[in-house]
Amino acid sequence: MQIDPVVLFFLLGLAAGWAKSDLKLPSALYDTLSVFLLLAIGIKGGLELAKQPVLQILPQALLVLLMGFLIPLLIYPLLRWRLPQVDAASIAAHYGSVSVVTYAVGVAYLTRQGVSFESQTTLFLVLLEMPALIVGVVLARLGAARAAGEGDGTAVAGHGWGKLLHEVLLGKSMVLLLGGLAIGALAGPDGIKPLDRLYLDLFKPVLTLFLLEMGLVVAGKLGILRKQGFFLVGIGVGLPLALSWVGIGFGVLMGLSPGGVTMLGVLAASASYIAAPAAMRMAVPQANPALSLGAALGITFPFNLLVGIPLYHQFATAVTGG
Amino acid sequence: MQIDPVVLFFLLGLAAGWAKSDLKLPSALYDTLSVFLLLAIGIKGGLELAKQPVLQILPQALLVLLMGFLIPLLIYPLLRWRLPQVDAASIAAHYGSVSVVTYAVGVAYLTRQGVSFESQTTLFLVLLEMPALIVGVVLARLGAARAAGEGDGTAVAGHGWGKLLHEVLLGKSMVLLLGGLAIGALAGPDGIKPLDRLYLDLFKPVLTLFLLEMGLVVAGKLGILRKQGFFLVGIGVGLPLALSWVGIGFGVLMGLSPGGVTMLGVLAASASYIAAPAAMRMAVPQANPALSLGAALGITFPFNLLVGIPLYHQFATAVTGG
Amino acid sequence: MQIDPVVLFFLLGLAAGWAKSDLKLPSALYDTLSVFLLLAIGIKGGLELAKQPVLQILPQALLVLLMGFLIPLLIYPLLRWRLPQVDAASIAAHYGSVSVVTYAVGVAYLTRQGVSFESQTTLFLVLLEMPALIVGVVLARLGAARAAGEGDGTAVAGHGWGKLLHEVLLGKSMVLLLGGLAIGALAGPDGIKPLDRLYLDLFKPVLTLFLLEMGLVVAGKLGILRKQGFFLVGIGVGLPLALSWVGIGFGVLMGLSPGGVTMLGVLAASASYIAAPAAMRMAVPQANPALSLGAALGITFPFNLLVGIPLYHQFATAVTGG
Amino acid sequence: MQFHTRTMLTIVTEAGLENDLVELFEARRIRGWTIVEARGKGAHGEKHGNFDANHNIQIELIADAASAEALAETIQQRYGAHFALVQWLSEVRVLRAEKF
Amino acid sequence: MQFHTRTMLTIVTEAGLENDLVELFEARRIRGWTIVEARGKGAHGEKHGNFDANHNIQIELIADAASAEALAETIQQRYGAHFALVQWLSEVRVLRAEKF
Amino acid sequence: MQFHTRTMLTIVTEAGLENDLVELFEARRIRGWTIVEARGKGAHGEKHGNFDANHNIQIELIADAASAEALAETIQQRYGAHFALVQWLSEVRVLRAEKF
Ligand SMILES: Nc1ncnc2c1ncn2[C@@H]1O[C@H](COP(=O)(O)O)[C@@H](O)[C@H]1O
Ligand SMILES: Nc1ncnc2c1ncn2[C@@H]1O[C@H](COP(=O)(O)O)[C@@H](O)[C@H]1O
Ligand SMILES: Nc1ncnc2c1ncn2[C@@H]1O[C@H](COP(=O)(O)O)[C@@H](O)[C@H]1O
Ligand code: NA
Ligand code: NA
Ligand code: NA
Repeated sequence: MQIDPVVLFFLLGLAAGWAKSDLKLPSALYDTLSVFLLLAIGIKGGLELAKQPVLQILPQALLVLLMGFLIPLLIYPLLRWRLPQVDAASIAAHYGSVSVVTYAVGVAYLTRQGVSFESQTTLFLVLLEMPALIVGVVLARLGAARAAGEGDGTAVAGHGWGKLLHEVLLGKSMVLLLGGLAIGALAGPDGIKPLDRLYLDLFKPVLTLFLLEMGLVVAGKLGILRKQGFFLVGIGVGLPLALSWVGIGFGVLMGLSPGGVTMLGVLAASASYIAAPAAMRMAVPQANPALSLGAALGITFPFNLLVGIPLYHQFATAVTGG
Repeated sequence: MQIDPVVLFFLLGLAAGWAKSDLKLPSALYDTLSVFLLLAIGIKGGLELAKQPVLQILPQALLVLLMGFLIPLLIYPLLRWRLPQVDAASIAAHYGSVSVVTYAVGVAYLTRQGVSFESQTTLFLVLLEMPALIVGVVLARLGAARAAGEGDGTAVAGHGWGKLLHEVLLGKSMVLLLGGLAIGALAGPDGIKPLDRLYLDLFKPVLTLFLLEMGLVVAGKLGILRKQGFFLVGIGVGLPLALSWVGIGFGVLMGLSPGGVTMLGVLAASASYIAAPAAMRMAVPQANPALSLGAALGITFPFNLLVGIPLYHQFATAVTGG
Repeated sequence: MQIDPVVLFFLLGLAAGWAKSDLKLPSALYDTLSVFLLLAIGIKGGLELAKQPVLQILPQALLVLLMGFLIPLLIYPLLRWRLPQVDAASIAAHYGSVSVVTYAVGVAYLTRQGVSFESQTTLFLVLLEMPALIVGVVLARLGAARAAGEGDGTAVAGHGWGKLLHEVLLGKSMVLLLGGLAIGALAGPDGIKPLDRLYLDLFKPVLTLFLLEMGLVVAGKLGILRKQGFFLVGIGVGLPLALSWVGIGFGVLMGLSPGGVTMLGVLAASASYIAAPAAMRMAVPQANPALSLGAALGITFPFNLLVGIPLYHQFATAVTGG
Repeated sequence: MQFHTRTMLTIVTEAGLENDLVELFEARRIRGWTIVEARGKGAHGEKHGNFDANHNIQIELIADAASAEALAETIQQRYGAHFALVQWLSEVRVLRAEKF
Repeated sequence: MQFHTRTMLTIVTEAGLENDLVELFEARRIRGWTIVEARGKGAHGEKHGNFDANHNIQIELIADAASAEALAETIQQRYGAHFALVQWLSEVRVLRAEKF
Repeated sequence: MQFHTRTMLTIVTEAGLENDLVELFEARRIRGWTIVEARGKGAHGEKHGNFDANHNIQIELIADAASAEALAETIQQRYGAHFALVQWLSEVRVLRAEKF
């Protein structure tokens, strides 16, 4: 099996960062690429949604939301076994939420393999972004309040609920994904056609630049691995493996095709490293961000890219008999 | 009538900014996109110019220049009715000059409607950028000098004439538009062909990103509307409506096609929010930039995008009987 | 003979900078474009390399390396005639190394002329980047050590050898060129195909933006020309003319086609203005960077673009009788 | 013209706190401040600035000594425990004292 | 080595004034300065820095006390009335006093 | 809370020296610093910041007076002769003196 070139760019970034090359991409490029990827994914999803009757997707959408709330609740007790409440809650939020780039690489992988999948997976991506963040914050604050004997912990330790909800709902990724969905759905294939040269044709090539940057960023996280190595690797490999089965289970339950089941496995196994860190930092500042980001970005992200995605595809094929 | 997707991106930006989302595009992206748009428009104009005998366009060009000098002189007395001299002069300069992005959205609109228009409108765009700025500065300085009893007002209150002319003539937009024109004319269709993948094919998709950013910027201007609301809305809607007819009149005078008349209406109705603010800030620092930019960018720009362009097209069709 | 439009963009930038226009490209764009160009060139080279048996290129590769070590040794004594040791060594390093953009413009020129050339020239580009830097540093340090009577010159005057080698080998351009080569070779034409829309189709158009920026940068160097005018112009025109013949000689020796000989002439005649200045600044801080960069970027780069490349092609055609 | 002594509070902290801090300034009726992007290293590790949630800002704010000190203390209490944060005060001389 | 006392003038103002100010520095034979991009808020509203004409720069400039004060006054007179502008002076100690 | 007097060393120099300086700080057990991108003009000409090797950084570093002075001297000796470099010291007051 040949490796996808987009993954090679990730490895190049990783190697350059690891060898302490002076290669650096401007942060404006990183921001631009992520705006582009989020919009492009949203638009693609919107185009597909426009084709389907909404009522038909509704049950699936509800199941996906359920999964989003469930995953952090499943992980949290496991993590509590070794971690303080705030850190367990924060990591639960990271792994309950999803990684847009992992999703994009999953799409590239299946496309390359010639495997089709349901178009509503983009909608699932959007739906999964938020619920785990809410659960994570609740878990952390319940803990903090109990610890502080119902003290003023909440006020001091982070944003109030209103602000927090605002931040999560109107975070960059939600706005661009949902905005893209809406534009795609409203404009339809004819309206979007003149934009295809950018949002469709350049999607995969632009992903290569993004992954180059991600490789450099992940290389910068290797420091923490040396310190917290074993434990982080355990979390960073164990959680996606386990969670992929949760996703696969839900996918089968929804009656998705093998490709769709794979994508739900990928989504469940992926961990957020953009929306979750930002939200958790403000909601649960007591948690150590190096821990959650180290696991999600330093281990799980490369693991999913290099090993996980093909593996979940095999799992899904085996289970669905597809 | 279906809304053009490029306008949907503007609305997305507007909504995100209005809801105080943390969505932000890097300023380097904004700068890059505007360099791209200016060059692309210039090149396209240059290609078309190369096809036509210069002498044939000359009379039209002179009429356009006349219009550029005339418009601020028409507006100024109206504005003086309520505003101090410096502000009236500054707003006159903004509305006499033109908005490149409004022009681009106008082009997208007509193209989508399948309406053709004269290729020299790009040249008109270039010609209209400057005259109003000169008139605006003269009006402001005459006023300031009179007010100061021929005092040292000019020296203290802004740049000298030489510097000012340099700034306007060699401002970014002039240089890129004229440079693009020259490159397009010199290289010709064969020379430019290898560049089409960027400057032609990606023009409209890139415009979407630019309009997303403009939506965010305009949302940031809503604050001033709350304070100066009625008056600004009056200016920001009334002026383009009135000026579109000036443009349409000149277009008919020049014997343009309905599409060409529409584009001249769009140009006349559009207000500069890049070249004019920069020039007026240095030339007439006493003027309140929030006022002119609030009207030009906060009201007129979205008004033209959402309502004005289709409207001027209807006006032009009615007038030309086309 | 018509001028290539990519060169027109350079001239536009030069004119704008010279006239002190306020046109400025964001530095993030410059960084992004150079990452893109280096990767694209590397990938293209890698694709071609994958087609050829390695052993067949090996002798050519060794000859090219030899040329890379030789050129600075040839120039150094000439420069010593007028310059202090450190400056002679630094300039020797700049002219021994190569300019990626000059290479790209050379490729564009030959492509436009319909002249084919050996695909391994990309590899030659990569191989030529480094040797001259090593020779330059050795020459400068030998001199400095002798001057300081074997003092602590090295420690004070710049980085140690280990650090320096690390810097040169893992400099941005080496990493991206080599990384691109590896990705192209590993992924092969089928793997790279989905990326063509960016790395192939947009290569030349993106080069135009890069050259616009280079024009602006070169215009900023005109100041030093006024001071050091004659001498710098002598170096900046004389060296590439002379060196082009070294490259042409080696090209003939290797039995390349007329196009390949031209490209080797272009590589030899080009002077590094990215890798060399960075390396020399750290290795030989006593050298005056304005001198070497003024010659390499202020004179030689535009000379090669405007005059050199077509000239070397004529030389090569004459010599090979092609 | 005359120069007047005022106190400048400089705050280096995580970029994510900007909105919160600005709200605090406004609540305290602070009339102006200046922000620059920064990176750095401290007890909370390196802040490279190359990845979203991981860069600093540096805020400079001129006020009278009492306001500046009180503000620094509030910020220290509210954010010092869990956020990357360093603050310092220095003496400056300004024209137009009424602005601060 | 020895440290010498000098005065640092810091100027926060609209980016559009940069060329003018640099000309003024050169006319006054100021030998060096440092510029960083900035944003901020003051009497002239917010300067976000996300749109062309709307961001600040912060200039730091070390000189002897008399030059720095005179420069600040000139700048205040010339630009203070209509431009976003805040300036402050502070004491610094430098090596190589002959540079300033 | 109480404020404690410390010394701030500010270094403006070529961006290429960043890694070297950070190594030096770490060797001296300096516990924190802040870096912002800068441009400027000085004896070594203009540093526009628009081209790779040609921009400055400004480093701020709070420490006790003796460490700051010693550090400034080392940097001056090591890089002063050939690199664009300006340094200055100033007095600041900090909370949590144990951090510096
Ligand atoms: N000694 C110091 N001098 C200057 N800046 C510092 C110092 N220590 C920390 N900083 C800055 O303050 C930020 C937060 O510090 P900390 O809370 O110690 O991680 C760091 O990222 C640095 O940018
Ligand atoms: N009190 C202050 N402390 C620090 N910076 C300030 C202060 N007031 C204003 N500024 C900065 O100076 C700029 C111009 O101020 P102003 O003229 O008051 O609008 C603002 O945009 C801020 O960046
Ligand atoms: N008098 C000064 N005040 C503030 N910054 C300065 C001054 N002189 C030089 N600089 C800064 O320090 C850098 C190096 O100075 P130099 O070594 O004199 O070229 C310059 O590029 C400026 O950014
Ligand atoms: Na997940
Ligand atoms: Na107009
Ligand atoms: Na060479």
